[in-house]
Amino acid sequence: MKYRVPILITMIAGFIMIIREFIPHEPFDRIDNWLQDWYMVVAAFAIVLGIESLLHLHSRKISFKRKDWQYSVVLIVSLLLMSIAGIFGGIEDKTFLDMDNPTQITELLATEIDTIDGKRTVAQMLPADASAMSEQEQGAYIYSQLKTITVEVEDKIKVSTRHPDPKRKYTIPALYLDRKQLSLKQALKRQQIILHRGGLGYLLKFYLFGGFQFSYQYIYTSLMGTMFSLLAFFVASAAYRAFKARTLEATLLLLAAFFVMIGRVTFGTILGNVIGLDIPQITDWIMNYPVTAGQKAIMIGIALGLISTSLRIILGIEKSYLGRE
Amino acid sequence: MDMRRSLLCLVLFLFLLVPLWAQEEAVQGDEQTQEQVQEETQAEADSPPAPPAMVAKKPVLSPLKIAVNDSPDDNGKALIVEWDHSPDAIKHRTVKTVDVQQEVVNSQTVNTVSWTTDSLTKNFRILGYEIMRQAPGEGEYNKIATAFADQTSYVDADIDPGESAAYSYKVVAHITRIALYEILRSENTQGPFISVGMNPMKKTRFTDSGVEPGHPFYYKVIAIDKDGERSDESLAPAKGMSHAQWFSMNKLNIFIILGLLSFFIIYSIERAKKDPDLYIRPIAGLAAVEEAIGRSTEMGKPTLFISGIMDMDDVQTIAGITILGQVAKMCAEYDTPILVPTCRSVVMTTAQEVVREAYLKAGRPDAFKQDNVWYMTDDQFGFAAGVDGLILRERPSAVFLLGRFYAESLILAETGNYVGAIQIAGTAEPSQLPFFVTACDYTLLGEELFAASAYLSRDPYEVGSLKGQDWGKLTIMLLLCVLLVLGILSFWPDSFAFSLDVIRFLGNLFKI
Amino acid sequence: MNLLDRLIKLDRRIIFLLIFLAVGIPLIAPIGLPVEPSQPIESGYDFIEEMPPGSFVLVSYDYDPSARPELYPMGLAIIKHLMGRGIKVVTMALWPAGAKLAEEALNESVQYIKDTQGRELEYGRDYANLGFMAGNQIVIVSLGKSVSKTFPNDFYGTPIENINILNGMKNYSNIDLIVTISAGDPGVPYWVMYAGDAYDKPVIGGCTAVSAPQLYPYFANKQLVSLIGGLKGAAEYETLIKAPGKASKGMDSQSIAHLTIILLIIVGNITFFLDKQRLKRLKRRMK
Amino acid sequence: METIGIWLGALLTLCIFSFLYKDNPFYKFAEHMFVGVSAGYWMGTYFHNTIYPKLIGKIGHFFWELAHKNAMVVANVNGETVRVQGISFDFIHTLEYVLLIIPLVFSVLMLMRIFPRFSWMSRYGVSLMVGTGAGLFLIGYLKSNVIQQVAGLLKPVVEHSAEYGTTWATVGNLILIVGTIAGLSYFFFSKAHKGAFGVMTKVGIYFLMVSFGAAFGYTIMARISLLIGRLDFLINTWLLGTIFG
Repeated sequence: MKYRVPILITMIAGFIMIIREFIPHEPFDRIDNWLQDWYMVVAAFAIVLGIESLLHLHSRKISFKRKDWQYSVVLIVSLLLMSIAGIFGGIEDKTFLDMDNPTQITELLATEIDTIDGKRTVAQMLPADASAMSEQEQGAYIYSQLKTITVEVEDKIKVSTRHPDPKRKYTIPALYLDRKQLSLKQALKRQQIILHRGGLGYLLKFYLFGGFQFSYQYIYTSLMGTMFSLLAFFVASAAYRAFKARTLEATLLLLAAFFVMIGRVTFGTILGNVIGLDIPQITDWIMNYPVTAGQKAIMIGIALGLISTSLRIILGIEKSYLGRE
Repeated sequence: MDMRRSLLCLVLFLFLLVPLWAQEEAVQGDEQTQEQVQEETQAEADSPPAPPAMVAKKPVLSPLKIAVNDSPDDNGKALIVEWDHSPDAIKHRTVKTVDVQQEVVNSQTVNTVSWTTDSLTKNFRILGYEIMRQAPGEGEYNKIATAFADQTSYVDADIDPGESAAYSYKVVAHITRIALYEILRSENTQGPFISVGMNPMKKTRFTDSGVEPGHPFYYKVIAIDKDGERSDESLAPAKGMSHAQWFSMNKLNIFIILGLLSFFIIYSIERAKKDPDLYIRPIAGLAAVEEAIGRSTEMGKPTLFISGIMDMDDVQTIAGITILGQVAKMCAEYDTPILVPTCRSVVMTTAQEVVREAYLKAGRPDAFKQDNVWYMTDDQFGFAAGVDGLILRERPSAVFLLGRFYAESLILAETGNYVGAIQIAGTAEPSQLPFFVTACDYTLLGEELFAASAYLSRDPYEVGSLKGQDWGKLTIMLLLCVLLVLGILSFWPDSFAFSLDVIRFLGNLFKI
Repeated sequence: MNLLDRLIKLDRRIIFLLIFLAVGIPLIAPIGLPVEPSQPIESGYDFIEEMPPGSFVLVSYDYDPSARPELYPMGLAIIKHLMGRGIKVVTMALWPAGAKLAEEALNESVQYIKDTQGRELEYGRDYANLGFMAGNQIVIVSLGKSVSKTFPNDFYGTPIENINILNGMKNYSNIDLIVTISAGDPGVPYWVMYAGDAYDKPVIGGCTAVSAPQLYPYFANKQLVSLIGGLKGAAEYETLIKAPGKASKGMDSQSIAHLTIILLIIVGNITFFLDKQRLKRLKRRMK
Repeated sequence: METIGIWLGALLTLCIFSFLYKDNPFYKFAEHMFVGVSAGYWMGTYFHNTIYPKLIGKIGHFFWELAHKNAMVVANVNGETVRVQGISFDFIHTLEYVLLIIPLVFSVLMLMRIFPRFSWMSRYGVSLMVGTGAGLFLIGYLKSNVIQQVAGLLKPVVEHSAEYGTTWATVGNLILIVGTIAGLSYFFFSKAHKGAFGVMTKVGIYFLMVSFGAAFGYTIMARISLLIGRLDFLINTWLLGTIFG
């Protein structure tokens, strides 16, 4: 139960993934999607364990006041804020419209809503004397009518098209339509437009989503981009240290890097014109032939190693991932 | 026990081959039925069409010959409908009002042919013109040029100036009534037929991907003219049936190569069990593992192990985890703490299990600290930032980077180098190897990562599978040697014409 | 401690400072070095030049903001080129953050076309953004079956049936070219494997300069129509479409930074040899 | 709000850059913040991109479809009005829903790890991942890294290249084949790298080194452009945009 069953699961999953490559027949044509969906769900659930581990580690650091515990507070706070904002605020792009804001009302009035008989604008749902109303009043009206105005929206249902008469079976590529009555609020929400007029729930969602967007856009992206850009410095320091002609291998490493570096920038073209060599073309040739040869050898070797490891896993020989040899 | 495993493979192999034959029979049967239907359609077409009703405009004619074929290797999800053009599709008509004028352009005498096409454009669309000429002394009209649909004149410069008046011209218009073809489908011969698609006039092939395998479908193709008038729908339909295949024939070569490689590996494993003392060449990085951990112990510093940044579905992560088991065991024996921050939660749970087992095997389960194996973040650079901070603060004296790495490889390796740790790295991600090679003390290049656990454990199964890999490499190398010889022979194409054919043949074997 | 010793034990922070200056200074004061298009980029340009107006091109944004500086300019240049030729552009993303970048590039290109050609392009008629879909290679495969089933809604949540341009684009059979701009997995290899090879569609790959050598075999094997690597590729493309942008500007910084690293390597090797000579001398003296 | 964001982004950028000088409180702050924010981000992403659409949403959809099981749908087929029963649960369709139980069970087992007594249950989920991944990688790498790469070599050696000319292209092709053979020989594990074979492996390692060097040189470009992006943000967006605006 503790080892046999997991090995069996591995074997079955692996075999299915291999044979489905050769079997176009259903259900094998979609079973790979199923399996991948399943394990992605399992892996996604597992992040709970990860977060738990992180919280556990850092909360202990804080409670024992270990060195640098203050930074653990930063970590835990940013983790909690970001995950709450992400889960409850949602990560899809949304439009929040404040009903008390005149410019946003204008924006909303121009919004088209898809209904079964074509498109309608929000403006068409206002009462006849709406033109006399101020924008704030229009907003108040729309907001008060949010739940009472219903619109018909298209809702696609997956239908297996069996005709009532079993002898006449249609298979029609187009899907059938269902008309669904929705309140305006729901209809707009489908288009990721969220209207609010100070309600607590909306405000919460607004700030959570806004907070998520803000931290994603300014904090997360900046940190990620900067961390990535550190490589520019590290590449230079690694090059200075390692590219020395100590041995023949190191010299080849150095020369190839040198040539390609020159060939990759404008400077190479200029230098080439001076000494009468087409340096970018030489670089291209090096990349095309000797470099490709090395790459191919590595790629083929990797694939063979990977295939044999995969095979050992699928046949149940390799059990190290279960902690067994 | 393990002989049985290989037998199982063999049986599965054979099991897959069985439907292969069955399928071929099915395809043959299918072709017969299609031919029959085509004959029926043909018979219908040969009989004279009903006399047209007394209307000003003649009805549009449908395409007569329709063929429906199964499209291969798609699980019977599509049928290909092909047809010959409707008799109305392309017609030739001689333009009546043709005017020829003799002119002198740039001191050269030319004939300018111009025409008007009022009567033609009413029901038809013009595709283009053909200009024909009868020169003096020639008995018949010869085609001399083609013109676009919007052209109304042509300048003929290839004439004898003295006899320019003796040339006569004819202009033939290529016209069509058809604007579209519509493809109709039904599940029985009587209908109702529903539209499954439209084709522009020039395309006479349509792939219908809305069918189900194993059911007969009947197709009609009707022509529609530019006024929207549809051709006769009463012609007999063409029948077609798609089949869901149980084996993709176009992947047979992949299947055979996979079988061959699997055979090499499984056979070598079986051999290794009988003769466990197989030679493995030294791998520098792995010989240094013990030294690195020993140094950590001397300096009283921890060892850091990172198994890449991908999840457990990645085979490289598994290779890294396998080595982690052996490294952790050594650490337990040397009584050196091992730190394993992970980038994925599932990797964390697995690594905890593996390290715990390793401590258990080393006889020191009490020394295992679960908190030393922890999750950091799923984010590539967040992880790099965290590990960098960790390296700077903990100053490990041995760093292992084994698994799949991307751009963060150099960030980690340079920081490790900065604190003076012995670094043993390995990845099968080709783009990151250069960075490990320049920044680390030892690097396991590509395949060596997968060989590492065999090298460390000397387990006959693993060593055997290494041998199987070598067989695979040898086969490829021999193939390339043959290619090399053939390539050199092809320098003399006159004497060794066969060499190019052989290369082409080999290339086709590897075509996907 | 003399100069040689100092160079041998060069503090890496000095290297960092040099790189910082080499990149930063040209950004403030551009130099304007010339750019010469190379063959892999020209072949992509020529391919698009030969496409008839009205063709459909799928552009997949498979990267996130971390690779933006390197990859954004090339996507922009290609979309400008496609739109300028009257080709219909549909973008999508296999990376979550890609859809937003695609939107930005589309808007910028529309503005560019308006400024240069005076044509107003309309969303839904001339271009569309399908947004992000999770599933990596599975998305690529299922696009071959049906675009509308893979992407039921576009980036803005509009059902796909309501977007004009997508009614003419059912699956790969209506797509004339695939452009993928990727910073890793899922990216160019997946598109080549699952769309290029499986459906026989021409693919143009844009990638970071790092992955370019690794992806080069795909170009050599003609599995890619064109391989545009990094900022230089983008700068070359910008030169070809005669719309110099950020990439061309960045190339100045590139050249200077490269020169700095080259000089560093040369200095490193000279010190290495001098040090070796000195060691030999010392040994001789010891004897 | 945008100005605050830019300031925040710029300050965090500087915090990370300060790491290049040495470890310091600013870097520690940014680092811990980064780990926290990114872990939270991924949690949200996993929930909205995987757990919801692939499990919870599907279960919800199942009940919705169940409710519409008997609904009649009216459709217009080629001018003929057809009434069709709403949703029919045919075999595959039903199976798809029934099988949702698998990820559900595996996920619950995965979470059992929280209880040390049942922590072994998490192996089930791990083995599902491992098995699926192994099968997928096996086929994928076989196709793209073995068959495709070998197929790329199997072409006539004499090549008339417009770029390099026939001679250089042909020489290149020969080098390509020889280099691949030599490179592969380096990865031989069961034979000692001695004698003639040793020479071959030596040549192989030279090819690998050239390829690494070239890849390194090629990469520098990309890394510099990342720095350009960051400095561009600092100079143009932050300094010029907000301070000297």
